[in-house]
Amino acid sequence: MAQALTHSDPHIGDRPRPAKNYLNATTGIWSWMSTVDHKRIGVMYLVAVLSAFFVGGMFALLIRLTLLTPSHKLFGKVLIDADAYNRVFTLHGAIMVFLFIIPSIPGSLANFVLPLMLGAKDVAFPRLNLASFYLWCGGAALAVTSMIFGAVDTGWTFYTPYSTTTQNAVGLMTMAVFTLGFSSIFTGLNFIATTHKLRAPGMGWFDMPLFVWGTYATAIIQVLATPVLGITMVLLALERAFNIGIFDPKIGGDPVLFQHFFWFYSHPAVYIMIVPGMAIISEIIPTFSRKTIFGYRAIAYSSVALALLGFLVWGHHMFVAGQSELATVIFSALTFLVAIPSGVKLFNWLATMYKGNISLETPMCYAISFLLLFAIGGLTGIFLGALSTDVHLTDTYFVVAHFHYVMMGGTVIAFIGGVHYWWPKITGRMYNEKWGRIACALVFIGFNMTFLTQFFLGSKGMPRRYYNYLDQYQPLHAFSTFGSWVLGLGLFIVAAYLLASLRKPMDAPDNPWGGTTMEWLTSSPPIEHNFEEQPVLEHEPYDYRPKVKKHA
Amino acid sequence: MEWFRSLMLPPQGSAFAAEVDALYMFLFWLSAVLFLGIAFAAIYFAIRYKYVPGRVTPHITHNTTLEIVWSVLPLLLCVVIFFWGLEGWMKYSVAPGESMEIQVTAKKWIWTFEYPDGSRTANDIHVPVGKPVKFIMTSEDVLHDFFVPDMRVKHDIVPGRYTEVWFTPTVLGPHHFTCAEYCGKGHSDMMGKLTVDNEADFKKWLETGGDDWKNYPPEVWGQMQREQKGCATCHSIDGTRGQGPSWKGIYGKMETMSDGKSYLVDDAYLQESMMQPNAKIVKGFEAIMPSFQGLLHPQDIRGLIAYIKTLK
Amino acid sequence: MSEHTHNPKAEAALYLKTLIALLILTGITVGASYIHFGSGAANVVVALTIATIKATLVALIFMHLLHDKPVNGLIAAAGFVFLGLFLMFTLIDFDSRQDYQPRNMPAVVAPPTSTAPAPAAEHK
Amino acid sequence: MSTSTVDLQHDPHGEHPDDPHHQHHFTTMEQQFDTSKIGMWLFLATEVLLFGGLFVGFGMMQARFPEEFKEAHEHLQRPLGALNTVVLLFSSWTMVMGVLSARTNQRKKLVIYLMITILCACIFLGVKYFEYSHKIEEGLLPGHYYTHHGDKIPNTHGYATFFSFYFMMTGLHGIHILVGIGLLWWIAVRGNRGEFNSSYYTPVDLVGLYWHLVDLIWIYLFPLYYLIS
Ligand code: HEA
Ligand code: HEA
Ligand code: HEC
Ligand code: CUA
Ligand SMILES: [Cu+2]
Repeated sequence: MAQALTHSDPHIGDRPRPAKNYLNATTGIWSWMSTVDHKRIGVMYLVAVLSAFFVGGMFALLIRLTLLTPSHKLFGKVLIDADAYNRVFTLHGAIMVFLFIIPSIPGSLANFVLPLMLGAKDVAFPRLNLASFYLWCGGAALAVTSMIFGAVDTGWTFYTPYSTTTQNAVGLMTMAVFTLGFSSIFTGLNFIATTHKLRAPGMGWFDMPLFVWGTYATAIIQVLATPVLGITMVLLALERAFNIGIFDPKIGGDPVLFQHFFWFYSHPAVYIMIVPGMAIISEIIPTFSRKTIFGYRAIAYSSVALALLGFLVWGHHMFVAGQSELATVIFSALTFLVAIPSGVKLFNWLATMYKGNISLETPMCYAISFLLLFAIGGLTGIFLGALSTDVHLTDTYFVVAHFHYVMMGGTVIAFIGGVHYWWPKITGRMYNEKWGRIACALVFIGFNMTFLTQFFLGSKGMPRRYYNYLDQYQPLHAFSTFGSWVLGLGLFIVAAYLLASLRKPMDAPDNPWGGTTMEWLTSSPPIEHNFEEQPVLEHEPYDYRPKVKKHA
Repeated sequence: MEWFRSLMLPPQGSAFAAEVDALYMFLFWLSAVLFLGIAFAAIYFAIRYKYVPGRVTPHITHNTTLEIVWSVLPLLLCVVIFFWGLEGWMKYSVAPGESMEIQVTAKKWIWTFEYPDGSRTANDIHVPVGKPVKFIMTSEDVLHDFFVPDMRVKHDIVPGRYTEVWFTPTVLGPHHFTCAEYCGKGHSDMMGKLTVDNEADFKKWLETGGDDWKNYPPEVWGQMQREQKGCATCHSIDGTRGQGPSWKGIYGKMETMSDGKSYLVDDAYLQESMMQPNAKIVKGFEAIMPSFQGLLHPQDIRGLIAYIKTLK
Repeated sequence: MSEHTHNPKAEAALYLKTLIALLILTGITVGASYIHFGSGAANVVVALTIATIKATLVALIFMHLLHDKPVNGLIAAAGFVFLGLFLMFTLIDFDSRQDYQPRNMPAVVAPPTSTAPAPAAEHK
Repeated sequence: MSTSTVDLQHDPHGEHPDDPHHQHHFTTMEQQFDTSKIGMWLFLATEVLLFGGLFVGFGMMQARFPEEFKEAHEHLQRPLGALNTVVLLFSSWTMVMGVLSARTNQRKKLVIYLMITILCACIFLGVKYFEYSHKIEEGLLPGHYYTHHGDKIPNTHGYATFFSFYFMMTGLHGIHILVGIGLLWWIAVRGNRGEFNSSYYTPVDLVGLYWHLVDLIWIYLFPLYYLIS
């Protein structure tokens, strides 16, 4: 029996909703805690990373509030002192990176959707998947403990020798990061094995949805880069405990070597962040343009190219850090190479919209926001990759603005778009469309107010990680702080209507958007084993040509 | 376009600055064009191809020519940008042989500079206009970074090594420099003034420390020295204990030393505390205060003493 | 499972031969370490080359990569290739740093009073 | 995209529909085996990079302190290193023979080979214990625990750095050996119960891969620490 999936026919599979789905198949806390169902683990991850986002976001608002005026006063009282400020931005950065953005899309959405898209019943190693989630929890617990024991004031980059000499709970935080690293490795390992071996009968590599390609490329980085982060953290902890003499110059170590270790992971890690975001966009755009994706192979290859090229450019964080001139020049040259696959993707998405049949539902609004914000973030990366301009811009708010455009404006926007896109599938409920669009607009405006400003601050010479600043920067800082309130308001509205949608009865059709990938074939929410019958793929993905209805 | 550049970037204080700004502005306009193109396309398509129920979309899978064009064109642009950046970088990284060399020692959270003739300053540099100056920098504790926005130069300072940075100042007057590598609590206070003088003023400044002080009453000058010379990082004036004792109310009081003896805090004691801080260590503190011999000129010491007297 | 189709006897013989080869190579590398090949670097190259041959034997035969599905070999190779990249770029930096100081920082840092050590000598 | 369905009950490839080891989300046992193997190899790749970080650190510090490293390395005893190399290589062989035995349904042989492997691992650790205690006596310890006297170059941290790396790398390797002993014991017990046969021996195979990797890392540690001067 052939099933035609077109938007005019959104209630496809409108069979009676199965009484038992993955949410209510078993009940009780324990049935969740001990579950090996990728969908439940995905949901638990979603709750976990969004809580981390919330905490990180509160720290962010505190940063902005502190910088509202050069005196840091609010109603006549100094909000936080310099030491506290340093801890706050460190926690903000570390939480956002290690607890939120790296596990965000792979842990939650990919965990939920990837097996469904492949027509599989689960990921390759379900127990490892659960272990990965618990490692995340362990890492989070360690991070919280470190906050209680005086927090960490090193910046999320843990540069030595500051981090080896500061009197703080750095040891605990390094262990937290180490643990989170292994959580991420296990997720990636699982996805690679799943993609290789659990594709539905008939599904070749180039029949996979692009979301799977993106997740797969991400998993390569997770597996190959993260172990080095692990060993870096171990070395840092040992340096603090025993003075082993590798990073601290007082005892013969080399601080620049630490930076090599750190960025060997952390540059590829920025592609762990963005590639899954791009993967989501590659799903949303064809679905809401009701048109096949333009340049399927180019997009698939560019995901992998980003993953591999991402390993060759880490030295661009160290142009003025004391690495050799030769290394600096090589790294700068290689840095430009990553612009090409990113551009290819951007242009392909635009070409997909050309002559489409575009409806601006909330996920598509986020996708378009992504296109604009990522373009700005990526293009400002070029300013930083070019040698002479980076000398002036490095370690200023220009860098802060650059990475918020790619991380918040890129990944997080795509993530929120993805949450909306798959919300009906995950929860079985439709959210309020009107509020969805309003919130999206607020987020977009607030975000640009907050961070566009910071490009100007940085170009004018405002260094990052500054508690006190010269009066001349005050107006821009204040504007940025106002922006963060608009942004915060937008996100709170998102949280509010999404949570509100959970209270009404299940009303989502199986395929509300007319998607063409396999997750839309099963019921919303899916049954425990994903599909009633093993789906088999017969056509390429994103085929929006009208179907001739056959008779079964 | 000059007004536009100065809207975005700090004043140009060196020849190198113009170099950086040229690339910056090129990248700015390139990005603006690309961004507007992308934004226009996205929004135009969203409006032009607005959803109509039942409309069938064409099945366009790819277009090889188009894809090659938008891979190769950016690549070519990138090659240009790379070499442009490289050109500036070469100038930045190789100092001319005849530069004046200033030794920089960074430390939490104070800068000290030493001139070829041996005179030393803290958080305050004067340089002659039109002559290349090279800073040879090292750190005593953690990473710092010497950043002079107006000159568009910046370089990390690594403990255990010497790194350098240079520029040729072209614009007379005050500029500021600041620390751009995170170094702890006082990171954002680690800044100072760079003054570009003409040859004569520079010579005079080297000998006497300038005569700026004549414009201020001694206690005001002393207060300014506290900020400039970095006393403020360790000494509070409101009675709170910092790395060193607070200055509040110390004048005229009997201070107990770590060896148990007591001394009256008078002018001589204060002067000794600045020149040979380790001669007498105040009880309960460590001997971490650096000597300011050669850093404080007589008028500065007078000013500081006058200022401390006012702190009742 | 399908990858092992040949007979167990031949396989056992192959394993034994591999073990013998590995032991002989161990002997050679220990022996070579007592000979001086001109420069220290030459000795490193010899020792690491032999180690790499041994490692390849273990990977191909004991770990079955020779007859296994190619994807497993690819994964193993990727591990080493990316490690190689890490090593290579870091080495490029270390090798070409001009003021790279092989000694450690003086144990006692000079107080700012004493004239800072004159670095001019180390800078061309 | 259109889809059709396959009736799982009559899956033509389901060779072992009733095998107790068959997990529900795999269609065939072969698929399950291949998947486990990919997973294991990926894990081994992460191990390579984890150890690799230490190798890179060692290399860079060796470049920084060439003399000290050369002198410090004289404290390691070549014969002991060589002995351990031979022991580990031999254990690798017994391991691969164990896997072969499992695959050819030779239960007794499997257990014997595994026991010899475990024995070798213990000998290895015994030798290491001997070496470690020797180092500890002489004060050849990492970082600020380094108390050895009589080094040629005064006032340098290079010696302590050498021993930091020595203990970190052999220590991490030793931990892997310990874990390996546990794993070997576990499959020996299961093998003894007759759980493995030619159609299901995945755990033996995977533990084998792990054990060979531990060997492979030693193959590099040995020349780097004991031979190169
Ligand atoms: C999601 C995360 C993410 C992503 C995707 C990127 C993407 C890029 N980043 Fe960014 N970056 C960070 C996160 C990210 N970065 C973070 C967190 C930091 C700071 C860390 C810290 O210090 O705390 C940082 C810092 C950083 C630096 C160091 C700055 C400094 O400290 O001095 C540099 C320098 O080269 C850089 C460059 C780039 C480049 C070239 C890209 C490229 O991938 C961008 C490619 C995209 C485009 C170029 C746009 C689309 C392309 C076209 C429209 C085609 C046409 C283009 C041209 C002709 C140029 N980044
Ligand atoms: C993913 C990464 C990420 C994200 C999303 C953000 C988000 C934000 N960041 Fe941050 N930031 C970093 C990563 C990130 N940041 C890093 C790595 C650093 C460097 C740290 C260092 O120097 O060491 C940094 C540094 C940094 C600085 C510089 C500090 C300094 O150098 O002194 C500033 C200053 O303005 C800032 C601000 C903000 C703001 C206003 C947001 C806002 O976008 C936040 C908005 C979020 C909220 C207001 C929370 C609301 C959430 C909910 C209501 C729940 C949501 C629920 C659903 C959507 C369902 N960040
Ligand atoms: C790095 C920290 C530091 C800096 C910078 C510093 N001091 Fe001090 N100072 C100390 C410490 C610690 C003591 C107490 C120990 C001692 O007496 O040496 C001290 C003691 C003193 C005293 C004696 C105070 C008493 O109660 O008897 C005077 C006066 C003084 N400093 C003046 C100065 C002046 C003037 C400057 C700047 C030009 C300065 N200090 C900069 C750390 C510092
Ligand atoms: Cu010194 Cu920041
Ligand atoms: Cu980067």
